[in-house]
Amino acid sequence: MITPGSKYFFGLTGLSLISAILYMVLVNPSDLGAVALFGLAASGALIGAMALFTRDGDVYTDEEAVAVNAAAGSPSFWPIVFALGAALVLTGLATVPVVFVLGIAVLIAGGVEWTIQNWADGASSDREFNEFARTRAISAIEYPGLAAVGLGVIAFFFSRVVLAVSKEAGPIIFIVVAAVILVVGVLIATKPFMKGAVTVVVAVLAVAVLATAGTFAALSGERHELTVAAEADHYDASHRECGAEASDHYDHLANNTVSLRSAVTATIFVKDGKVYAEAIGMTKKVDTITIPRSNATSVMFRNLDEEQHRLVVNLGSAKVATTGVVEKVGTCTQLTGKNQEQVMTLKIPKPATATEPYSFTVPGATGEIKLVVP
Amino acid sequence: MADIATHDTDHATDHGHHSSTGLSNNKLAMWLFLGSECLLFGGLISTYMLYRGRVQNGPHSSQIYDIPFTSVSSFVLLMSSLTMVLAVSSAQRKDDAKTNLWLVITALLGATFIGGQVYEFTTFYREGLGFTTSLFGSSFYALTGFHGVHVSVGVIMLLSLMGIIKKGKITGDKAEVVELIGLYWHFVDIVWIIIFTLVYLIPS
Amino acid sequence: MSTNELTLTPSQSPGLVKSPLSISPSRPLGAVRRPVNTTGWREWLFTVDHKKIGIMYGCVAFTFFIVGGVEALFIRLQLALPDGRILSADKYNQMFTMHATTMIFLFAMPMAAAFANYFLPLQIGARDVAFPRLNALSFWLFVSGGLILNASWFLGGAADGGWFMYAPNSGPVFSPSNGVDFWVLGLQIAGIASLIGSINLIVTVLNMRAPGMTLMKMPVFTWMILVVQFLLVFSLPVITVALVLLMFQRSYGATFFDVSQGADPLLWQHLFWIFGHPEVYVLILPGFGIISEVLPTFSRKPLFGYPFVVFSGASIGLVGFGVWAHHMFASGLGPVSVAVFSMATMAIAIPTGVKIFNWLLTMWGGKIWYTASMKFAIGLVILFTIGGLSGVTHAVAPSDTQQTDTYYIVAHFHYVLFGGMVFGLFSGFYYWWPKVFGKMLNEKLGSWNFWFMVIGMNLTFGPMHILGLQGQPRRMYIWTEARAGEGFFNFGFWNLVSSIGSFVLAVGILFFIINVIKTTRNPERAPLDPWDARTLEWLTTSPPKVHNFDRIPVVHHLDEFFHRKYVEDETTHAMTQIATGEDLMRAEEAAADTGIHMPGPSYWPLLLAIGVAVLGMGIIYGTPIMVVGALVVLFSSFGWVLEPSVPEPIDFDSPSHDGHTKEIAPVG
Amino acid sequence: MDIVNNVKSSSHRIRNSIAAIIGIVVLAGCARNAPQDTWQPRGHNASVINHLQWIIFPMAGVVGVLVFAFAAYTFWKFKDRGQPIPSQSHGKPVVEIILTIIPALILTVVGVFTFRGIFELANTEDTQMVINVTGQQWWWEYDYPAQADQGITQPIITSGQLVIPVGTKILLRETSRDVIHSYWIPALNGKKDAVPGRINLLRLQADKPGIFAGQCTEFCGLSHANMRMEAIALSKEDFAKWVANQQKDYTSPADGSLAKEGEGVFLNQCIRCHQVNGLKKADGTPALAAPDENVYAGAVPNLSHLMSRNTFAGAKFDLLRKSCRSDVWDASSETIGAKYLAGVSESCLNATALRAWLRNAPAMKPMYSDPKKLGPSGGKYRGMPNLGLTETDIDKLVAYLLTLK
Amino acid sequence: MTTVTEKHADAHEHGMSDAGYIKIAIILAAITGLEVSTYYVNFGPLFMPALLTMMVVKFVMVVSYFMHLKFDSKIFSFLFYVGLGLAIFVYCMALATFKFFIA
Repeated sequence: MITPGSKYFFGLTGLSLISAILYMVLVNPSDLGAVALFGLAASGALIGAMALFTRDGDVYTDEEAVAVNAAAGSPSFWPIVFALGAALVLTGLATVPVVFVLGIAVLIAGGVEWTIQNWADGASSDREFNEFARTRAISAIEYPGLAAVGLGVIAFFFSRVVLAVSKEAGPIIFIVVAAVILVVGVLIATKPFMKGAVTVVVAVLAVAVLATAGTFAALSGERHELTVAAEADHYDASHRECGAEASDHYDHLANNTVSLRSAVTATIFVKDGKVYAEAIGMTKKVDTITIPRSNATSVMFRNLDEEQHRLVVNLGSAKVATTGVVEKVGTCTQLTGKNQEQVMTLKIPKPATATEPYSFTVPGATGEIKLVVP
Repeated sequence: MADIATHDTDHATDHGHHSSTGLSNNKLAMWLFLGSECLLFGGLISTYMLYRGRVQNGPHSSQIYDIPFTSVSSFVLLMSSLTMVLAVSSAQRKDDAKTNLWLVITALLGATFIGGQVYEFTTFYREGLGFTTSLFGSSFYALTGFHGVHVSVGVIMLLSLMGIIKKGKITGDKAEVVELIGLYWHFVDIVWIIIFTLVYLIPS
Repeated sequence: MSTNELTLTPSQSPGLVKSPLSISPSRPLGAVRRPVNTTGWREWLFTVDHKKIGIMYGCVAFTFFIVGGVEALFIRLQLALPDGRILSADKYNQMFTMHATTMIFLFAMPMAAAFANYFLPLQIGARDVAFPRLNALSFWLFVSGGLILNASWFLGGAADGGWFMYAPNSGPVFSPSNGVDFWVLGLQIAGIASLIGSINLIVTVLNMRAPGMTLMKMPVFTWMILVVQFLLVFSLPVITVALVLLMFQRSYGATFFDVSQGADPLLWQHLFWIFGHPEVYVLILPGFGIISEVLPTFSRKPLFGYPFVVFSGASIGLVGFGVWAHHMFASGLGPVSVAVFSMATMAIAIPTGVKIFNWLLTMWGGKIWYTASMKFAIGLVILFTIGGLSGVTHAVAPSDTQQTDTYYIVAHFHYVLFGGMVFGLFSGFYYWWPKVFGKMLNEKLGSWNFWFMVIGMNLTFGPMHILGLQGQPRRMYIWTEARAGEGFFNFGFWNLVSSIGSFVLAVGILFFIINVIKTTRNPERAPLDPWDARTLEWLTTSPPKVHNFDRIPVVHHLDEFFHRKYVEDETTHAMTQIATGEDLMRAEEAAADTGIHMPGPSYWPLLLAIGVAVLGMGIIYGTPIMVVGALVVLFSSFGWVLEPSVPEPIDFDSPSHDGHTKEIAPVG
Repeated sequence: MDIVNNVKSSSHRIRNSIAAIIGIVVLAGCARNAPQDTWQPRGHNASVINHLQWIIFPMAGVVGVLVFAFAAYTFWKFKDRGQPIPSQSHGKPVVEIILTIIPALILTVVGVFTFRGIFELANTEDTQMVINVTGQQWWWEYDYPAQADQGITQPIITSGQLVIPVGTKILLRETSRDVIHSYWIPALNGKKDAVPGRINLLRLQADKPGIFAGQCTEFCGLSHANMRMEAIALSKEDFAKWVANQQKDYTSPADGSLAKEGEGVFLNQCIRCHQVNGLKKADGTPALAAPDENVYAGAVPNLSHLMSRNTFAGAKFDLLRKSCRSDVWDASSETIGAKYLAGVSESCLNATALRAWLRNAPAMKPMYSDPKKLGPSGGKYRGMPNLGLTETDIDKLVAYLLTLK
Repeated sequence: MTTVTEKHADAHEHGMSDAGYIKIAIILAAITGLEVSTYYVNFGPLFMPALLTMMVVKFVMVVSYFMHLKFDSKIFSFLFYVGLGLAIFVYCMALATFKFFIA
């Protein structure tokens, strides 16, 4: 089964593998030389496999008299696909990497199909048999490949359309598309006139509409709010506003419950406008919470007050490296409503100094809990 | 990966063998696989449930979820279950044309669902929720992404199956193959039924 | 061993119909042709025969057993004296991680799979497993998983986080080499292999039993394997989730175990042990199954309380899913959880006890024949009892907080796993060797093998009880004189004893290898039924024919084979022999079925396994490799689907002039 | 309540009688000096566990002996002596059921004791003193929050050796900065993992003054074997002295002394990571260490009052030379307090180990501190690197460190 | 294929008619609508139990009817529900140790 041609290439693979390993052991494992030798081995293996696969390009037949390529010459559009791939690769080089990758994919697909087609054409003098050989060799990748391309095309174009329209229109378009698919299905299934040519027309039309809409949408870009959201980065820590009032982004639809209870070192309560705290293992209420330096430690904030509150931790002040301005350091939870809770995880790398002690406060409530970092 | 493998139908040993339970080997294997998948998705859902409220950076779930859109997504996937079951019953009636039709419709609905997920992930990402942003982000994308991969594998199987039926290259009992893929598809749907409720509708 | 033994003589092929194609060129398809006509190494590479796959599983698993054993010897060498200098801290950590991983995932599980693959279809009277190609896929995936795991030794260092790989120590910062990535991928792939294998075997047991073989007439080995496969089907997805989370964290920056983001490291522990505890029973139950065949055979009595043994096995399996947190008693679960899991853990001791009593009562009143196989089986009963009792001592959660993560635990699970599982497997080697290879292992060498192993095992692991109770923690690359203590119980003496014991143990294993080599060279054939055995696998030639049984047996009894040989006197209950194994075999051959079709060999399982391995490597070495892997996976899985399980005529050589084909499969 | 007491007293009786028989055998060979023995409780919590061990181990032993005796008899009695093939009986359900019930009963009894033990050990209600314990690769940090009723007015921070007063119910609040560790002083209690992001509670109580050894028992990476610790129980008076010493202000060495030069070296090198409370820079401002900029976990041992401890580098090395060490470790419970409080004098200093550590720390204890391999941790060390100090620098530093009493 | 599978195919005649499937789908769609309405309408204390119930009903309907479990062999139900039951058991236990269910 191993053809003579492939033997040479496999031999080359083996040799270069051995020399690569020797090179790695004796000379330098991370050197370019090793990479080159491995590359040689890989290409040897690849060409060897191709040689094996195409029987060194030979035709075996019982009828020795029949000309080798008696059945050859079936028309093929794979060269065109191959050329298209090459064009895309060149375009991609000049423009965007996506096109380049796409081009490579098309190039490989066209190349493989072309090779297999040629190989099958030379398999025997019987065209029917040659087609059988071609399918056996290639259909295992054609089916899933085409299916994957189909999925990709629909998902890509459809998502471009929904990304381009407004947030409210998205679900409507989605439901319309789904309904159309369903209705067309039902029509074809139940109405006798929806047969043959009509279905093809419907399918072609649907693909055309989707592709056109999708291309337009992709070119026009995503809807404005998304671009703004991406640029503004609403949820960046720098947007945190820790006052008593609700902030624009940070408190928008604030998160009101958490499931971190097993991991909090202390719980800070606000009740009737007053702040107090309990710590794990301590039987009495505490006015100081000690947490280890540089250790991610969670503190729970539970609001037992009628009004909304947030927990703020004050960590002294520091010079901002970029501007040189001294600013207050600290962070806060979102506003939480009555009987609701949030967790704040702190990792404080510097111990508190006497001049600016750390503390927890709740804007709009009295009292503070001291925070000690030894 | 395991999906594909377990789908494969080895009929050989049906030959010349009785079957002790009178049931098909393939269906038994498929149901076992689905039973096993329950623990896979259970693990991912539990991870999400544990981590859903843990946000140090970036948005919380309630700040970015687009319930109307996801509702439509869920509806579409649910309807694809209907078309799938219609494909199965057509296959059992040996009606190749209708089987293929419903397979394609199911695949189309599945593909738009995936399109919807691409849309959803893109908007979330634009609004500041990346895979590495927070525990919520990691566990959300891991869970829904795993589900999305399952749907995608399903769509590829449906479309390929359609092609294979058309070319008459199916190995084994056609109706049963359609039914097996149907079981997988419905399973993906019921996982989404759970995800839709536990992840989207119940706030963290 | 010679492959000739498994090759059938060419014969007429009634299954071969005329090709639909008018012209059949002689070798038109090149590599695309199916490997129907294989000999030599191809016969093994592309086989889907459960027996060949079983043998390959066994060989590969035994190789890994030796690898893991050498790792263990390094560990003991390092710890023989205080402040050992054989290994660096880093190498030591890799050593114990890989020792455990190798022994569990690359030796114990696949060796059990080897026995299951080979004997399960034979014991239930089937011609193959339900999905022969999936079976091959399982094997090749296991091989790729094993190779990936061990490749890490040469690619920057093996995993160093312990086989439990607790987060966050397994994270990218704390374990910076690629070792953990290889570990994750290796286990993931080996896990998929086991999952596929388990689905396959469950379907086989449920659907392929011989007529008359109800579930309660199945041999206990088959029952235990069935329970194990259910454990695997439902526990492997859990570790899959854990490994996926860890992989996402390490390779793609996810935050699952990043404490500064608020993550809880105990999530990993739960996921790991939800899998990990059923895994313990996955390891031990095949051993139980083997000796439940061996003890009755050599006591000449049926298993005492068959239904109780079966149900205790099943209940061990079920309760095994509810005790995982006893591995986490020290991790701060809170008293309620600890109490619940502590009680559940004690409960699981009950069915285990039932099994031990039943084995002893099987021997009670018997006619015990002390062969090597029987000695190993008895060794299991005794050593497992010791391990079980020390297990009860740490079901008591407060007591466990003194013992967990000390050498006491190491002693416990080595008594359970080495004394239990490994002794069971060796018992199986001696019992079934004549069946698989048609030759008897030498009993005398077997005896040496047994006594060296049993003495070595107790010398190695016995002292670890003392070391643990004296406070020597596990996983320490050195121990120090300062904490060793003085007097009879000091670390120094017992560590040295343990290290010496490990070499005695190694000599015991060496005796086995010598025995195998000697047996292979010995031309003498084994008798058909050397042990006067009881179950269906003996109702065929040794080694069995490709199609296993000349005709599918019809089953009337538990221990069908025995009851075909003996009749019981109604009044005295005395047993009289009416036939020998040879007599039965002649009857079978005379009434052989004709036209048996066996599934053809296939390239796809091997190719698919390679594709999965390449896909996995892509996670470490970059997306392009992943894409290539994914393409191979797609290609081979669809190639598989499109390939009929029985080869098409075009795949065979055209009939030669004497009218015979070289086709292996169709017989009769 | 009565029932509980009865059970308790009967358990004591069982325990005592079994202890009398088996205990003699075991204790005869028992190590005189076995620092991590799990069978020598020195405080309440460990005793609770020990009671349970004395129930379950003898029970397991008795069951084992019975089973083995039965097995041995079976092996001998039913050997093949040419007897006929026995009748093929498939077992007796009555026997099976009895053999199921007996272990179930035994385990129920054990279960009751276990249940009580678990909840007794989990009790933290009557805690008298709280200490935060933080694990880090490969050492332990202890910080004592201010607790006026224990005489601690300012937070105390130390490492390696945990100092506790006897007869006091101490609560350890354990956590970790990096990976999971496990705190285990066998003589005082079972182990409890220090899990990052979690606070795990562990109660300790020592009956008498003494030094109790322990070891990290959750695998925590490269130098897991080198992560040791000790608990030092002091009488209440001695503990008050220890607290007073820890809260003492920093005094700079006398000008012109070798130690003063050492302070300079310290301010040059060590201060990048190691804090000494009260130490001031040359310009008079407080010298603040910034371990978070150099070390991945963001903290290193605080060296204030270093010489009041007896060990360093994760308790791997002794600060006392051998004879001085055994003087402290082997001291009776009456004298140990004074000996421990004496700290490390120049004559007792284990200078070899300390100098070797300063010369090249990674050679002494495996750590991730090779500057070339810090990629994954963002260029930060995970252990003390080789600082390339000269021998004179080391002389000066040792002299300085000796002043940190 | 052999007669075995033909017999097996007959077993599916116990399934439903296409109209039946459509009916089930309509019910499922209606429940989904109801589920979505909880987002807009305040259900008060009923919110959680109502949602979970609807989820379970949908799940069971798809499994029983679309996946034929109701009409098929009990062995299939056993295999699937054992997996499902174990999943619910172990993960709820695990989440319980994280005090997930304590409000």
